[in-house]
Amino acid sequence: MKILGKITITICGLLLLFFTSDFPDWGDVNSPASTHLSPYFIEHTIEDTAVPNIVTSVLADYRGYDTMFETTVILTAGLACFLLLRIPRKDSIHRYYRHEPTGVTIRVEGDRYPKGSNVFTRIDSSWVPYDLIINFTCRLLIHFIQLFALYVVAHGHHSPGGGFQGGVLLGASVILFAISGNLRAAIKRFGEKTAAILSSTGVFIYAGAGALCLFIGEQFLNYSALGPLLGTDRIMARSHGILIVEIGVAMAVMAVMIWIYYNLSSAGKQDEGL
Amino acid sequence: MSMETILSVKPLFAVLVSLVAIPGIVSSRSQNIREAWTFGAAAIKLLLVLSMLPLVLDGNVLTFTLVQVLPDIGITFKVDAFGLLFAIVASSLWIVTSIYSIGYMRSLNEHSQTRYFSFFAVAISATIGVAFSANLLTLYLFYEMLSLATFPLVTHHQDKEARSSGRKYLFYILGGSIGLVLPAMMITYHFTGTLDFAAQGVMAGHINSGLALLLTVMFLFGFAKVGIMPMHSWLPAAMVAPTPVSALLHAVAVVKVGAFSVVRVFTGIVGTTLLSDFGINGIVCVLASITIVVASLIALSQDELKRRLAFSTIGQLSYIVLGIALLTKSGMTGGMLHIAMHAFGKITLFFCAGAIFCATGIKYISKMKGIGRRMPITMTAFLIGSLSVVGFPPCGGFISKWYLVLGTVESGNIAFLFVLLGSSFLNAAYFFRFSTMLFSAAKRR
Amino acid sequence: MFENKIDEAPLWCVVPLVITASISVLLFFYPQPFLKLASLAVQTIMGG
Amino acid sequence: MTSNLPALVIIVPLLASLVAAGAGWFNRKAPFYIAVIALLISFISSVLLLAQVVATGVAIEYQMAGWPAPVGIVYVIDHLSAMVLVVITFVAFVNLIGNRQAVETEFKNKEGAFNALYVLFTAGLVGMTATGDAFNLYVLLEIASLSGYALIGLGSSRAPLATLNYLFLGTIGATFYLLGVGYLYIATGSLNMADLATIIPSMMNSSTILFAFIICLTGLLVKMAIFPVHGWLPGAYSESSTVSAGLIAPLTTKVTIYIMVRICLTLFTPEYTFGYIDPTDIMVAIAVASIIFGSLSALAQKDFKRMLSYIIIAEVGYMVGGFFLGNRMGVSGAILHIVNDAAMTLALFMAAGIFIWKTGDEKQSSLKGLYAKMPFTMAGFTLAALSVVGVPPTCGFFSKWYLISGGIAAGQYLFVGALIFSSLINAVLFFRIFEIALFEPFKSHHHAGDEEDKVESHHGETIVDPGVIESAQQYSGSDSHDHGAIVIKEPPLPMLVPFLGVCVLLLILGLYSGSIVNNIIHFAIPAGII
Repeated sequence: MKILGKITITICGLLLLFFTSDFPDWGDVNSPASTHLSPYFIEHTIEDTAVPNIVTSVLADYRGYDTMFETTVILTAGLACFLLLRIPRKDSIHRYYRHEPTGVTIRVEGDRYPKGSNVFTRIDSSWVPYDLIINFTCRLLIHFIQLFALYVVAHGHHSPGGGFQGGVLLGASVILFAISGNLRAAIKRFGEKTAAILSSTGVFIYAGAGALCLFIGEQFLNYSALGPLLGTDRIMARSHGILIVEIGVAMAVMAVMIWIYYNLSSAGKQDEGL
Repeated sequence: MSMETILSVKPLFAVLVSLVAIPGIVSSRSQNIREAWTFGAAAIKLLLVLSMLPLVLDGNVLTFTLVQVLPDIGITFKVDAFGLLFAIVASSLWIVTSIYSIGYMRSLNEHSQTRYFSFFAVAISATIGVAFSANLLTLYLFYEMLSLATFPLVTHHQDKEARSSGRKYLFYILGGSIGLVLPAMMITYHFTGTLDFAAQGVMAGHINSGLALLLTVMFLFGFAKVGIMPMHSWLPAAMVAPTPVSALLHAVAVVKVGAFSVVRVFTGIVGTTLLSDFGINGIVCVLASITIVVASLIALSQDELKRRLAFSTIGQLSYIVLGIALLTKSGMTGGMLHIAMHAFGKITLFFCAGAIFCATGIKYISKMKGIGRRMPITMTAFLIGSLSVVGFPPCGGFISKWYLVLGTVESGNIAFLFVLLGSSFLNAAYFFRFSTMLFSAAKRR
Repeated sequence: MFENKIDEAPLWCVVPLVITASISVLLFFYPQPFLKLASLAVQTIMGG
Repeated sequence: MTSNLPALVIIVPLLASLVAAGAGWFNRKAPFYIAVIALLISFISSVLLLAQVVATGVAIEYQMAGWPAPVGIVYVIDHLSAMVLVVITFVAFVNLIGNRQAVETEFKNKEGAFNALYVLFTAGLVGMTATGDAFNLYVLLEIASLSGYALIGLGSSRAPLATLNYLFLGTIGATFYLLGVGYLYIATGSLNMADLATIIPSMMNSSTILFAFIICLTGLLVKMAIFPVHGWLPGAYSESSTVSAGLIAPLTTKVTIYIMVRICLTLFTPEYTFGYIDPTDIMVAIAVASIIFGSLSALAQKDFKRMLSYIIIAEVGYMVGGFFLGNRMGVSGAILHIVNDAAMTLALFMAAGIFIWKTGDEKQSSLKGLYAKMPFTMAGFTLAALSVVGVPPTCGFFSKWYLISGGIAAGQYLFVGALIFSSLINAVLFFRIFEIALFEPFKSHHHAGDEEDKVESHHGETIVDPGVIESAQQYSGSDSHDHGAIVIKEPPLPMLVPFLGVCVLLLILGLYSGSIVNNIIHFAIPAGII
């Protein structure tokens, strides 16, 4: 069976190589890909959408419909992880508590220990001692990461960037927080419910903006329709529309990343984990 | 005589009336109401069928298309002389059988009578549907419907024997219809472009001799209900059903639907000219003759009365096929008449078998000695029935057999005449040996 | 084997079989409806 | 609003799934109703679209974001896609309302996510069907696949493993398709199907195009689980929960076949597919293998849903073979079978849902005595089974009719034989179940007993059929097993009515298949195919 698989893969690879024989040359200006549609985008992007970054305008406007569903794919992944992994916390689980003054760890069955104690803190079963350097560095970095993320989201019109990249950075900042401290602390600040609702809200902003255009009387996702609403002309409205959906994408990507992280790192219990 | 095609919904109603009665049958709270529904439906059905008789006798044809299921084929009804003949037989005997069912089912205190009466109604609907089909597709539809509606009736007792018989029944009937008739029908459709029954057949000019022979044989064996050997063995097995089922379905409705379908396909699809030009009819005649003789011989050796009747039926069905395949006027008339004549005779015999079982619980001939004294009316009727099936005057069976004999003579093939006569002697042997035994044993006493 | 006492099946069973038996006999003397239908059918098939 | 119908068909479910996902955190009942309403709106929209297309006879084009064809993404609703849209939205809607109880018990506390994924899956399929853009199709394929994996993953204890299997093969399939689209883009510079169709005839000899065709087709074949790349299907469908299987089994393979038809006819044009490449012989051979393998494997199964899964593999063979016959009859049959098979599979999986809900397990042997216990359900099941066998006038017969006619016309007698063979096998399969349900006495199921009784009394319906009561008495009198009197216990009406509706639909589809072919499918096949 293994050999069969290897043979199949080899054949597939060879076929792929063989059929590249009549590919256009690398970077050929006369290749169909550069002559058929690309000229249109290069020549018309500014006058159509007032966005200097052609990639952004193709991504979020000309083919914005695709991107909306790419965002939905991410949400779907989050929902799938939740549906498959999430298991409600069981009551009869044992937990570990650390007596801060002495460093003694005790194991408690169930939820019997009174909450709000300041001498005992709950710790994970795979606890490692507190590391000041890591913790401090991360906390310091997180704010800058988030600030940079917002820049990336907002600056997608002009330079590489946009909702996906910014969202990933935002999500990473929270995950970094969880890694540097512990999962419970992260969940306390940015709960699962928040993550879940933000993720669908993010996509909803995208799809809702599109639907709004539809209700105003233009095609779905035709941001020109938002012109009167935003107080701009139809061309600028497209540019603004792109920003709106980028924000939605960023929100969704961030929340889904965090949500998936919560579920994966704690095997769905969200009780303890990395 | 003016030949006219009249558009009429009567055929549709005649088919549907017993289906419409089913909700009534199912929802009835008492036996009486349930049976009233059955009777009502049966009476209306017979009246509807009979009301078409004058028109058809004047040479008219009634048609109605229910729905166009394929671009050029619809579920279409057509009432012509042959179809009406069969419909009259089936619908008139439904009433009689309904009466009989009441007596039989009640006296034996059978279970699941609602199911029984419901599927009986479906089966009759399907039978009339076959009789009134205007094309092969419609016929196939009702043929399958009949096969499936009969399954719960055959397996009515829900025991081991019923189960294995049910399997056998389905194996032959569904196997034949899906495995042979369906492809044959589709090949026919592919080459001829139509499935409508035409007076002269539709294959001529489209299909060569080899294929025509193949298709004919596929149809003949595929319509397994006609019981041409070796596709016959479901019929004796199906005798586990309650007797009214055996009576109406396995002496009239189901088996005659097989015969009817074969006749329809031979005349309406294959066409008599093609049959005779390529000599296919000779092969069919031989197959039918073999079945006639072998079935009669087997019948002689059967001890269970219903099984003996079943083998007798297998033989008699082949008379019909033989009569048609002779391709002479008298032969065909005889074959068609035999559908009616044999039905009345054979159903009498089954009724008698059931009556004996009801009154005494006996199924085997060897135990019936002297029963004629105890049940004189039943046994007189039995005698008349067997006279009719054997073809003795003064019974209906004589007339059809007379035409069949004329047909063999007309065809000039004396071998088949001997088959007919020889098998009649065998019939006489297995019936009269039995009948005389019933009475004589009592005399001896 | 059986006593000479007449003991028929229930009436609902006997009536039908008497009916069909009489029809069988009747059809010998009066086969016209079926005969006519059959010959009509044969006429359409065989012509003439 | 009517001009926006092509967008509404997909946008309404999309928005609803987002709302449902959020609403699930506040209210446990809301997601279900949001999903149902969205699917209903989507269904109505697709029916209106179909009506419009049939009435006008022209395809509707909808430009997303207002950009015309090769530049932006367009949706094209023609006869074919409108019909498939109706099928998808109908199946999704009926399956959901028919399984409300099952959803509530099987996905406790996850109603939001479940309903959202359910609707997303539908939206994905709807988008795949309506789109006129080869790459957009891939994106929506991803949506449908991902949500499909999630829905299937939650089932029996073996479901996750089966899903992993599905995920591997499904991803390979999708990737192959994407690779094909990539090759196409390199060769032509376009992603729009109509645009591609104008370019491809001028470059028939390009080996890039040829490979794109091969690899797209291979990807789709993996996705539709034809033999020998069927491995993922039986596990995925039989281990998952019934409500998921009831959505995914009728739709995934059928929509993939639709995509295949679309790609071969609309994108690669019939001249290229049947004229230049002419894959009839090899594809029909694969189809025949699939039919025979599927049928024989189904024969060996003891589990009801697993048996249905293998039947689906055989049915895929029907459609692939029929399509690649390359004549009008065969292609009509394949397309008609998309509709009919979706309806039949839906009916059978809904029946499976009722059986499992009633008896608590999936073995065929646990169907004992069900004819007496729930006559209405069994009547519907019988109808569905007969349709799979291909008994007229159910719809299964008529698609088979076209397929066989096509096979005869193309001279592919092996295909004809395989179809007949599989019909016979199906007859054996289902009559085996009928026998169990009819002959063997009912045994009470301990583990399903108490809970079930509560539900029953809650709905408080008893349908009494005198015949069955009689049979019950007969049983208790004559049989050695002591199992008491049989009480008729149909499933609750919200479960029974949709199921019976689908079963009746099988008859209606059959009787009106002539009009479906004449008014819809006839226009869905390019004139070049005779």
